[in-house]
Amino acid sequence: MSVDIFLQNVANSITLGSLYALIAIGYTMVYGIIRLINFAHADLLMVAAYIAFFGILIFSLPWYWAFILAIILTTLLGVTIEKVAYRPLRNSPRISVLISAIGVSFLLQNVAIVVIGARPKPFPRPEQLVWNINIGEISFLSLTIIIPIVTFILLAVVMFIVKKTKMGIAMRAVSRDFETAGLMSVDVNKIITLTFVIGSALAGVGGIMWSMQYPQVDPLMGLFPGIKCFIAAVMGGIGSVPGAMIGGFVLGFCEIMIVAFLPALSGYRDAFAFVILILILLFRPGGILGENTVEKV
Amino acid sequence: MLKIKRGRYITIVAVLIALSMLVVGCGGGAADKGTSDKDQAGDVIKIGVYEPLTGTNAAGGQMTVEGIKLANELYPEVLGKKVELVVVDNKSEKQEAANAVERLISKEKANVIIGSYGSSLAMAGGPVALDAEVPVIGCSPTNPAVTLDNDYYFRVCFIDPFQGTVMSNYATGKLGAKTAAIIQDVQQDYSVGLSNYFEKAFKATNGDASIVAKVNYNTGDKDFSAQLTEVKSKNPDVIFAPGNFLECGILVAKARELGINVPILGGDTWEAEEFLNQVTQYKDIYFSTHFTAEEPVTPVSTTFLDEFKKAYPNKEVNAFAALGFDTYILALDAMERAGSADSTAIRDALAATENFAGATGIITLDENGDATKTAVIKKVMDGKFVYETKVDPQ
Amino acid sequence: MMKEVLTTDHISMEFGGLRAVSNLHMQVFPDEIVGLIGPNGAGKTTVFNMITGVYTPVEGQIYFNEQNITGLNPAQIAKLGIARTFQNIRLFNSMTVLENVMISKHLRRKTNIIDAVLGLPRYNRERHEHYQECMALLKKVQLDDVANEMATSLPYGKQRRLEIVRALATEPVLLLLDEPAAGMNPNESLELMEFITRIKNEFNLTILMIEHHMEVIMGICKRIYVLDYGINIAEGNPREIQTDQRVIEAYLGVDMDA
Amino acid sequence: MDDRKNIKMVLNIALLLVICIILWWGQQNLSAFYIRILNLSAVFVVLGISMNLVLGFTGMFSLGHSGFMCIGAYVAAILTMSPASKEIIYFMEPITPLLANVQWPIFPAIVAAGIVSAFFGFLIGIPALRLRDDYLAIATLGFAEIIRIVVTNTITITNGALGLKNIPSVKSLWVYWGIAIITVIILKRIINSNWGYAFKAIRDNEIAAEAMGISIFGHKVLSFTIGAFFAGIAGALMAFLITSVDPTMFRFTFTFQILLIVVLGGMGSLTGSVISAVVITILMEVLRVVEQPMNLLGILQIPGLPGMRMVIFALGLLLVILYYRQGLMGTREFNWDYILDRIDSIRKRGTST
Repeated sequence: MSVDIFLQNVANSITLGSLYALIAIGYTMVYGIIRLINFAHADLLMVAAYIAFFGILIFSLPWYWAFILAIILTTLLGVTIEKVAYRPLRNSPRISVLISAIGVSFLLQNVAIVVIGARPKPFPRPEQLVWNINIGEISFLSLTIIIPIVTFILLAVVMFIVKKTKMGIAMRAVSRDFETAGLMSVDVNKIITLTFVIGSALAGVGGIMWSMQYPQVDPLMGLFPGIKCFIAAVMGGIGSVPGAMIGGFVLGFCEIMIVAFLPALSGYRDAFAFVILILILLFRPGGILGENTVEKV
Repeated sequence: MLKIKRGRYITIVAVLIALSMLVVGCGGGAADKGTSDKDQAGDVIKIGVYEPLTGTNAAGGQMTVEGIKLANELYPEVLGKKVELVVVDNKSEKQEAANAVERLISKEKANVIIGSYGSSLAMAGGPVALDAEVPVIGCSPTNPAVTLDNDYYFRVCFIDPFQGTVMSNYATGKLGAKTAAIIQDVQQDYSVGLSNYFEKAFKATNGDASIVAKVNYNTGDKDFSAQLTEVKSKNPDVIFAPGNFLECGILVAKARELGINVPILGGDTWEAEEFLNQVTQYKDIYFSTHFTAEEPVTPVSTTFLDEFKKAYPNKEVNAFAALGFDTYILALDAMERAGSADSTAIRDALAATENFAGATGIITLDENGDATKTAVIKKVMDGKFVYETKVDPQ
Repeated sequence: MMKEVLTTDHISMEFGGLRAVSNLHMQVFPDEIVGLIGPNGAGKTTVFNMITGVYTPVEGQIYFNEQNITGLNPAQIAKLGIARTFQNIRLFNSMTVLENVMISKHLRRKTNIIDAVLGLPRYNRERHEHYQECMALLKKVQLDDVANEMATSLPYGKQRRLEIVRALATEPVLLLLDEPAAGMNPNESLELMEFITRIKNEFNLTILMIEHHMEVIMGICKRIYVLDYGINIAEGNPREIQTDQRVIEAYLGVDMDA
Repeated sequence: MDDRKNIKMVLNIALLLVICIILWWGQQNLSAFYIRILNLSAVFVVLGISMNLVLGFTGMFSLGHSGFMCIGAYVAAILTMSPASKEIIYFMEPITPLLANVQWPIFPAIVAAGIVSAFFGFLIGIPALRLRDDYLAIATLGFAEIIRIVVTNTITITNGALGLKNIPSVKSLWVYWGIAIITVIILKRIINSNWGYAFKAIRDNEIAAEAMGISIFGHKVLSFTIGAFFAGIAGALMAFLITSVDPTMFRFTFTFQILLIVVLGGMGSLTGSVISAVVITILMEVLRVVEQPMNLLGILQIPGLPGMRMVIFALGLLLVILYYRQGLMGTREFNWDYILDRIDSIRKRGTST
């Protein structure tokens, strides 16, 4: 494989990886706090994309306003979902919460189908953000640079909140154990809401970035990135924010490189992601960065 | 306390929504009853339509139904009876498709059935119709297996072997390609089948080494950069990438972004605005299809065009609408020729179809019930689908 | 000299570098009642968890009837004849009292699931035997009248008793009781003491029990081991323990009846 | 007590008889459409209760059901298709000579389908069942997708994306409901046996269960394998019902439909799953009217809303899980004792007054 082709693959990996990372951070935030695979997270991507879409095309807002609006509304939706569908089940078996999450995701998708229609729509890329870059034989979109930057900034912000602020400390307390956190006069509900605010906002950004990279929005668009990014989060060590970042990039690189080096196996690409997931779950449940805990009787 | 209240409130709202839906549903049910009582009297002829209106194939299904409805408005009567269209969604799922056909036959008592976009769906519906001996006319399922040993399945479109060969010949002849790369969706029978026929034909003319790369992706994938980079590294003269417009739109656009400027070829599924929207600013994108507005092949074509423009002023004329249109008028024509709405009679009439002038061209059904007819090749230019040439069956 | 039923040969357990139990050497002889006491967090339950195979000791071996059982899983150990109860009651909440006890017969089964599906006579016979045995057990402990109640519907005291019966149903040689008297008032725990001695004799069991209620321990235990911060600071008969300086220090400031 | 036993046996036989009569009547008088819907619901009954065994009774959140269905469907299809049609269908790459000429009758094929997918269930269970809750869920979901993708890519065996058609068609209510009823009986026996107790014990409290000598892992694998077995059988039935299969049928989203059945019916109740399987399958069809364009009393015209059905089901799932967690039946089962007690009490009241 020639050098520039390899570099091209690297560029591709960075694009894909940073997208995975961005969305995975949202997953890991929520999971870290309430130990729930938020299936609805994937559909928040879709919602954000549609809001931005309508904002730009129907209400002809400037793209930045549309994006901000999308992020805000997605955040609100995310918080509402938590209040309505997860909070009532806080003290019931985890299976119920998980089912509830699946139900929400199921609902969002189908409501979107009914209201907006199943046919995909082209996502308007603001040309201020998206242009082609050619370096010799290698060519990629400006997004290949923008998305990682956004991802890193958001990572930094989240890390700051979690590590430095009072909120963040409370968060980590809650993530250890609701009751004790409650006893330590931490308002668990408030913290969880905050978590969902951050998580959903990230989903909003993720959805917008995703649909700028792959400019097509449809009601089921969340399905695949959703699962892939959860895998990324698990790989990195679910609950660990930098872990999600790393997991995202690792998955991105693996997915690109397997096709690059073994084109014959390109049909198995998605299976490959799951294989990684299962291996990680079995042999290093804590993921790359997470710590493995012993269960006490 | 307050939270509990809120919880209650939400339940109530949700329940109300659900109830209202159900009520509406029943209302609709009542309305349906009304009509179905009427047809016991036998003064309507029912044409059942099963198409994917939701799910992965939604776009194709909806375009087809537009064409069918248009034809129905134009020709609402046959044998002096009113024609009633019964359209059911098959959700792009096989078991739903089978149910849908069974419903149309034994519940709605459809005399003839139209559908379905998506060969696998058609294959799910086919056997049901065969058992009940009700003829089905496919608009756009191009997989040869659909009509295979099923005497009650017909179609007004050409089939993949032909389509694949046509594109291969076009690539070699018109585009002077010596080498080609194939990018296929391993989960779509359509994509895999078409690639296969293209490959055969292309190798036949240009030698076994002429296919320089063959890479796969899965339905629902959004990132094709790796596959395309692989193809780029082999720099072929053309790329053949048949598949869903959903994936292909992004795929083709991405190819151009990656600086792959060789012609990219595809199949009839590309004729959808979803696809066009993705590739408006690019060129050298060719695909085979069933119909063109530029070259009305028959007088029917012109009527279809005018009527479509009238009915859907802000929509692009597309092949699937045209095919839908044709299936409907062919069904009516068959009934006229049979002189009755009896299913077996219609079936025989359909089997005997020769030189039937449809919007998409002259249709003659062979012993399999497949149409042998002209393929049209279109290309993307200045953000529009532009007629390139047409290829007659030899 | 009689052969010991249980020997923990200098076992230790760690959690993330923290030593919960270190170098405990403990012996239990046939039909003794041995007590294991110590302040909260002294690692008593950890010892039980090691004996029953929930944890594998980081050092040392555990012998049961001279068989090395270190590293076996709890199910295997239960089959060998060690049964236990839990500090925080762990009943099967969705099941009736009878069913809770029937579960314990599962490990003594001789038939397989195919027999069950086909409803072969040998399965039905076995099943009936188990039923009889369990009802008999429940009768012995005056729980037969509530056999078909939900386990969770029982009052606290009876739940404790049920947990013991469930353990007995596995036909154990050695019974480990983890704070059986927890949350009981003096005369309840008096009853309990009688109950324990009774079942001990009736099923000729050897019993190792963790308990905070000193009167219970001192009342029925032949020998006592005292743990403090995972270290065995004393062992001997009740009188020796009560007068042992280290024990008193360990418990200093801790209410003896806590 | 003993006469109560006899009464119950009589009642059970009577019930079976009644069912047989209904089936016989249905086979004679129902239209092909209703028969198809009933058969489909039988398939979902098998799916529902087998998933309930794993999810409801053993408390393992496995989302792998669609994968095992996929295996079952393909095994049954390949074993029963005629060599001739195999020739035609595998037009891209010929089928491996090993399978080219096999053609089994329906029932052995169904059993084989069950056994093969049980085998895979066993293989997958051994690693996967070390995991819990949502990790188990995502891992099993992963395995299901892997199965599907492998099936898509092993063209010489499965014909890949082109799928299989000309699978012998089975229409008789007897076959589908017969198998459904047998499945119910088998699972009911399992659940009322020691093994059933053991499963529930594991669900209720793993640590206690293990301390009582129940080997957790062994029983989990057992339950999972049984679940896979019946999922495979359901897959086979599905293949004979539709007479053509392809990998896209078995997306993990399909598992969610089964989950819907289990949850609405009540996790831990076979009766519930049976009822909700039938009801939901029928509703799927009945609610089509919601998607048809319709006019309310001729006043206002409502355009067709494709997708409305799924919205209703999604709402249903949410409402149940949020406000009525036990679902239709909770963990209760249909049993004669309850009914007989009722009758007795009524009689008593009758006599007392």
